[in-house]
Amino acid sequence: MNGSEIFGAWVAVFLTLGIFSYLYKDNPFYKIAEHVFVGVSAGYWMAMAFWTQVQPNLFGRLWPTPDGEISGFLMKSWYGIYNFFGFILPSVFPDGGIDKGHGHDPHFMYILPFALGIMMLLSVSSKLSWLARLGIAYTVGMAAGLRAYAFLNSNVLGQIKGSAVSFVDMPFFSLTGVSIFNNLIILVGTITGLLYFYFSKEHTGHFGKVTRVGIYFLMISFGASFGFAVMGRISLLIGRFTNLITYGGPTYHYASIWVLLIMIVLLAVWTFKGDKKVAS
Amino acid sequence: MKDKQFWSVAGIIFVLFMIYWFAGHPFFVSERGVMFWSILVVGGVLIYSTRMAKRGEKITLRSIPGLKAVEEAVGRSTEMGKPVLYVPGIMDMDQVETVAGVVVLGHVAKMTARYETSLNVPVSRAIVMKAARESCRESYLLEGRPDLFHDDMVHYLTDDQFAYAAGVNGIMIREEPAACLYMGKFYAESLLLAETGNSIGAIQIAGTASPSQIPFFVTACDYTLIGEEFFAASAYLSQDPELIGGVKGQDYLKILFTSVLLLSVLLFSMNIFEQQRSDEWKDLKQKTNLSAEKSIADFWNNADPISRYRAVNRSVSEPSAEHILNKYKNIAYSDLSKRQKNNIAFTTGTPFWIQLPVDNRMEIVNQTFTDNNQSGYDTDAEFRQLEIVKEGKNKWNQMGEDEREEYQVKFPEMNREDLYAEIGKETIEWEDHEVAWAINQRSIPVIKNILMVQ
Amino acid sequence: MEKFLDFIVRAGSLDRRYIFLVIALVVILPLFFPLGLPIRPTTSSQDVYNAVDKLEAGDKALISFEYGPSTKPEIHPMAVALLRHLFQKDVKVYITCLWPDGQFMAMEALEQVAVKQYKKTYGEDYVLLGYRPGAEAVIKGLVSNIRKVFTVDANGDFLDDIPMMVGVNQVADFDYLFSASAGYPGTVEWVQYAADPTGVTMSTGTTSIQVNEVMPYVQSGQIVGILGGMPGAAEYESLIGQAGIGTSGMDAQSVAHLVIVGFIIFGNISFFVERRRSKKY
Amino acid sequence: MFMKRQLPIAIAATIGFLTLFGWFVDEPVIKSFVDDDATQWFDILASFAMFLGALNLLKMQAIKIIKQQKGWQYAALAIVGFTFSFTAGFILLGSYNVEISQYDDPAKVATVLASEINLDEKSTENILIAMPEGDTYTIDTPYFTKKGADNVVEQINAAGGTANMRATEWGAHISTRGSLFNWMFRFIFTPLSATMFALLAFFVASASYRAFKIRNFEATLLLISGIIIMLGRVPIGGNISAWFILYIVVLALSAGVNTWFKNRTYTFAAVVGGLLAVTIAGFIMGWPVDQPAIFYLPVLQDWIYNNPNVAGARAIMIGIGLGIFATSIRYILGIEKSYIGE
Repeated sequence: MNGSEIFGAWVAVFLTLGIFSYLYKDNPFYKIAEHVFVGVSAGYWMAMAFWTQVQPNLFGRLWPTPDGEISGFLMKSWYGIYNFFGFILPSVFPDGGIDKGHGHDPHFMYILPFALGIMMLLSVSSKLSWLARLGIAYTVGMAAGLRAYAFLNSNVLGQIKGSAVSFVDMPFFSLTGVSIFNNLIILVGTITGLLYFYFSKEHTGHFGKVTRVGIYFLMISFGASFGFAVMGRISLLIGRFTNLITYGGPTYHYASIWVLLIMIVLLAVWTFKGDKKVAS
Repeated sequence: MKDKQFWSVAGIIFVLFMIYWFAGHPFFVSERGVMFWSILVVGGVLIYSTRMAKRGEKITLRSIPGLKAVEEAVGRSTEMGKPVLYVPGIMDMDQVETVAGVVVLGHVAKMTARYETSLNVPVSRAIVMKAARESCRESYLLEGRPDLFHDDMVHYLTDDQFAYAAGVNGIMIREEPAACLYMGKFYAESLLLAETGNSIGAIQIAGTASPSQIPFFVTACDYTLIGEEFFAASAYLSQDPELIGGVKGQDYLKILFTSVLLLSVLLFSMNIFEQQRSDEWKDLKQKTNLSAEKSIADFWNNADPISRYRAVNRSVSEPSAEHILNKYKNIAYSDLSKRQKNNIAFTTGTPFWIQLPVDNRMEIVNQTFTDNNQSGYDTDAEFRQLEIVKEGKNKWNQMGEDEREEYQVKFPEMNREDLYAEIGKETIEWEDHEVAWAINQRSIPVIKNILMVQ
Repeated sequence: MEKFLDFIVRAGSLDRRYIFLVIALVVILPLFFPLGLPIRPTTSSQDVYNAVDKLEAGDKALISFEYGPSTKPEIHPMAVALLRHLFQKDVKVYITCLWPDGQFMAMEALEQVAVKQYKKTYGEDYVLLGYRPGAEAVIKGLVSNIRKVFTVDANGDFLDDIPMMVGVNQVADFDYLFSASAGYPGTVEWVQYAADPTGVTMSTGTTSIQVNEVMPYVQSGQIVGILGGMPGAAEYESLIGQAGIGTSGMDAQSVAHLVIVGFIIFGNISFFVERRRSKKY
Repeated sequence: MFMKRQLPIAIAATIGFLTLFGWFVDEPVIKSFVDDDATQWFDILASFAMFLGALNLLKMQAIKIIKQQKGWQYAALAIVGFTFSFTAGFILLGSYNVEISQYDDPAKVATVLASEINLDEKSTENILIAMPEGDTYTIDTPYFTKKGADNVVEQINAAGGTANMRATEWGAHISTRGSLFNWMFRFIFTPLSATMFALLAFFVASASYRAFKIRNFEATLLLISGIIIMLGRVPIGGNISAWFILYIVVLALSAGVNTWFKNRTYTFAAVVGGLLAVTIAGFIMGWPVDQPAIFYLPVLQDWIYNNPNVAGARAIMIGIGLGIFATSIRYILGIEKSYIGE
């Protein structure tokens, strides 16, 4: 257990208790943890995005390591640009091309997303901010096409196929197995639930009664997923507390205990002092 | 596009497509035929109802309480001089819900411009930041108040789900907005936001299509737009005839889907009726029930009263009352009821025919049908050729580049169809196709094969 | 009576923080003093218990640790319970790890069970072979010849100097195989490259999300029993009669659920009293 | 101006048609675009856009500091946090490994190595001896600084072994165990996000306390199905006897009778009659815990989860699928353009 692990444990305990202190009231410890979290996570995802997407998938495809000599004027100038970038940023563009499993000849189609990306960066200046519209338009077009197919296929057709239940040759009532009663519940529930989303007619009169049955089914399914979630969330909390207990052990010089005591003292001082001068 | 122009263009496209279709539709992925025609039908209904609305036909839609409350909420925060907080979800513009969230933001921005309320839009993705800014700037321009708009109304926090939730919680507790609107795609952090919003006493209106988060919004917010209601929000708020027509189209489709659902239930049941009359079904049923009866009888005759009790009631507990134990000791196998025998069949793992799931039963029957008509199956050349080509095509789609070249070299200058046949001939295993042949012989093909969707 | 109703109505508008305090206590206390509420073991946990119970003293069991800090709450309790059961029966325990973090988890578990609780001697009753990179390659190496993969154990002693390693050359020499796994490499690789080829009886413990992914192997009999997530650990702990983090985890969940249901009922009572009161005035 | 207005809509329309109907074209380039490239292009675009987001975040925090607005000290902290993770990601590699290729006398090298890998000298010596020919031994946790790694290399060379320092490749440093970036992930990022996630356990409790009120019939259904699922899935639920639930059902029904008929005698009859009937039935059946099954929580929970819940969820999913398809068609056909300010 070297030094950086122990120091790390103290930092982790401080930040964990800082977030938990939010349950008591908004206080300086929560503000510290929140702002550190926002700052660190912004940088973290930027590094992850660059080193797992931009460098391997974009540059890796535009300038893969060529097998053997580069021939032809076009390729020579293409890799000339690469060497120029390599000169500026040797860590991002190691000489000899990037070998991330994208074959050996450049995918020139990927100049398009590269251009969209550059335009997105240029849109930071208010004069050129319209450049971002092209990137947005591409994203929305792609999203519309892919999601439209996926949702119509799996949500609509898939669910209808699933609801084609049968009422023939099965016991009338049995709680656990397949039965006419259960299938009837599923069919009626699906249809009335679907009609609840009917917009062209006010939900009154007979039609209102049908949609009311629909809401009952929706409410039962909301209650069920709520009850189901409670179990999962509690085990998360158990995980956090066991973690705090291990960091309270001798190998970490009783980090949790010390930090907890100091925090409680400071919080008490801060709350009483707070009555006189409202702290930030 | 005026009407006449629209129909002529649509007609030309249709004719061209028919020519392509009857020219053997090369390059067409025929497995996805069902999806192709459903996209055309669904898209057609939507476009038709949008055009009807554009031509000025009056359409009334039912009221959605959540959407009426949006205007009230903005009004309330103006009175209290507090900002409106708008959260467009945590996902990027590659989710349709986020795009819908930005569109609804445009309408809300019109309201905040009109009421001169301050608007605060923390976002979790940079592209959403740019889109939200464009949308808000346009709304403030349309309301004639460009002076009120400043870029930092829409500001980026972080890409991380929980850091974003922590940051938005911080904004809520410190700026105490009077109205919190959550419109977009959410995951586990939805309850973090909604509970904090509730603790500062703000009006909360949520709209999302993430099925797992709707229950949390329903319990923690004042109003929730559930799934489809959220997508209808932009039509309601803008009252633009084209959008309202679209919503009307969605209603027509609901009726269509309900009728398809009922039709498939009918077809499925009729198919089972039809199979019930086949003699394979009858003697399989008899054979299964006989073996079930025998194994239950064996179990019953040498089981002690407690395990008898447990088997009959499918229970795990031990009956404490003496009189029950005696009762179960004396009951003979013959006077057990049908329900009791079913329960024993479950625990002994030898189900009656009626207890097998329907799909299993139909598959066994079809398999037995092929075994009984083996000669018919072996000589059905037309079916076999069709299956070989289908098999070859499947294998071709799964193949990598190098494998495909191999086959192209082995069978030079061969059109696609024959190439599939060659591949199919090599790789086909006929046992997997026997059930398909039996289904083929039945008069009404199972609806599930019709809806065979990739 | 009136005063009592006043109390209920006032308490009804409970400040959220009391609920938070109660939930915190309900989760922390069982971690220190497990209640051991009765747990009805499922058949899959029972199969694992029976498989281990069949082993006699002196048999050899190979346990593989493939999980890290993030999946520790679900899998570590199982590993601890299993080690307790094995040491209780004086089975010889051999430990390998396919995940780098797995070695730390194994050290922690051995420290708690082998050293402190059962006072077992290293090298005679248990050996930690440690982590080797290579996933399937490591398993294949163990199946053919252990010494090709491990020349030294985690503490740096030569395998030949370790008494219990004498005569143990490959996976087939073991009587039992258990994979505590949270993903890849894990259970599936152990079944495909070790359990199936050598026929050694194998059980596994996985996170609850992974259970249905591994279930086909259990149903086909290639794996004898499976412990699913924290409930699986709690069931195994109740079977060996030693409460651990799994039991306190399930206790915490049971009590937390009861407390939440209690709050809901209490909230409704005060809601009714308030509503009937407002109707009267 | 064409570029600003019409071009974006044209892009959205063409890409929309391409990705929607690309599924039906059996041509490799389009097939690979629809299956993989479309989302890859988006991921690359989103990664570029992240720089904009970070700039905006820094600008907002900087304004707070310059204008000394309330809570500016915390804004400074956010900027410090960002710079730390930015340097760990892009400026400091933070991961330098020490590799030992040969040695003359293993004992001497072991004395230096032992303290580095927290093992006693004897076992370190064995590890060195066990190193197969031509292979190199790498110390498993890398060093944050180049200097740290270098002086270990010098000590080993001084002790007669030959060691060299191998820096982890840029890009691999964010995933190697023991690097500075990995330290930040394990001790700052993971505890914070795991704790924020764990807050949900508290909020689920307070939300259910506040929301599960019998205001109307729907709220009652929400409450009952929530409680049954909650208790049915937890071990303690299995120990609650079906007869206990039966008694509660009798009391609930008589409360209903009371509010329905508002007649004291009916209510009294309902309560006494119900309780009596249940007790007699209990005696006859010998009070088994899990009979009658319909009132036994685990069985009831399973039934609710597999039938009404599935029906409700299915209705919502069909609604969502329809809503998304209709909205996507509007975006592709350019009916709805306000997401880019038209």
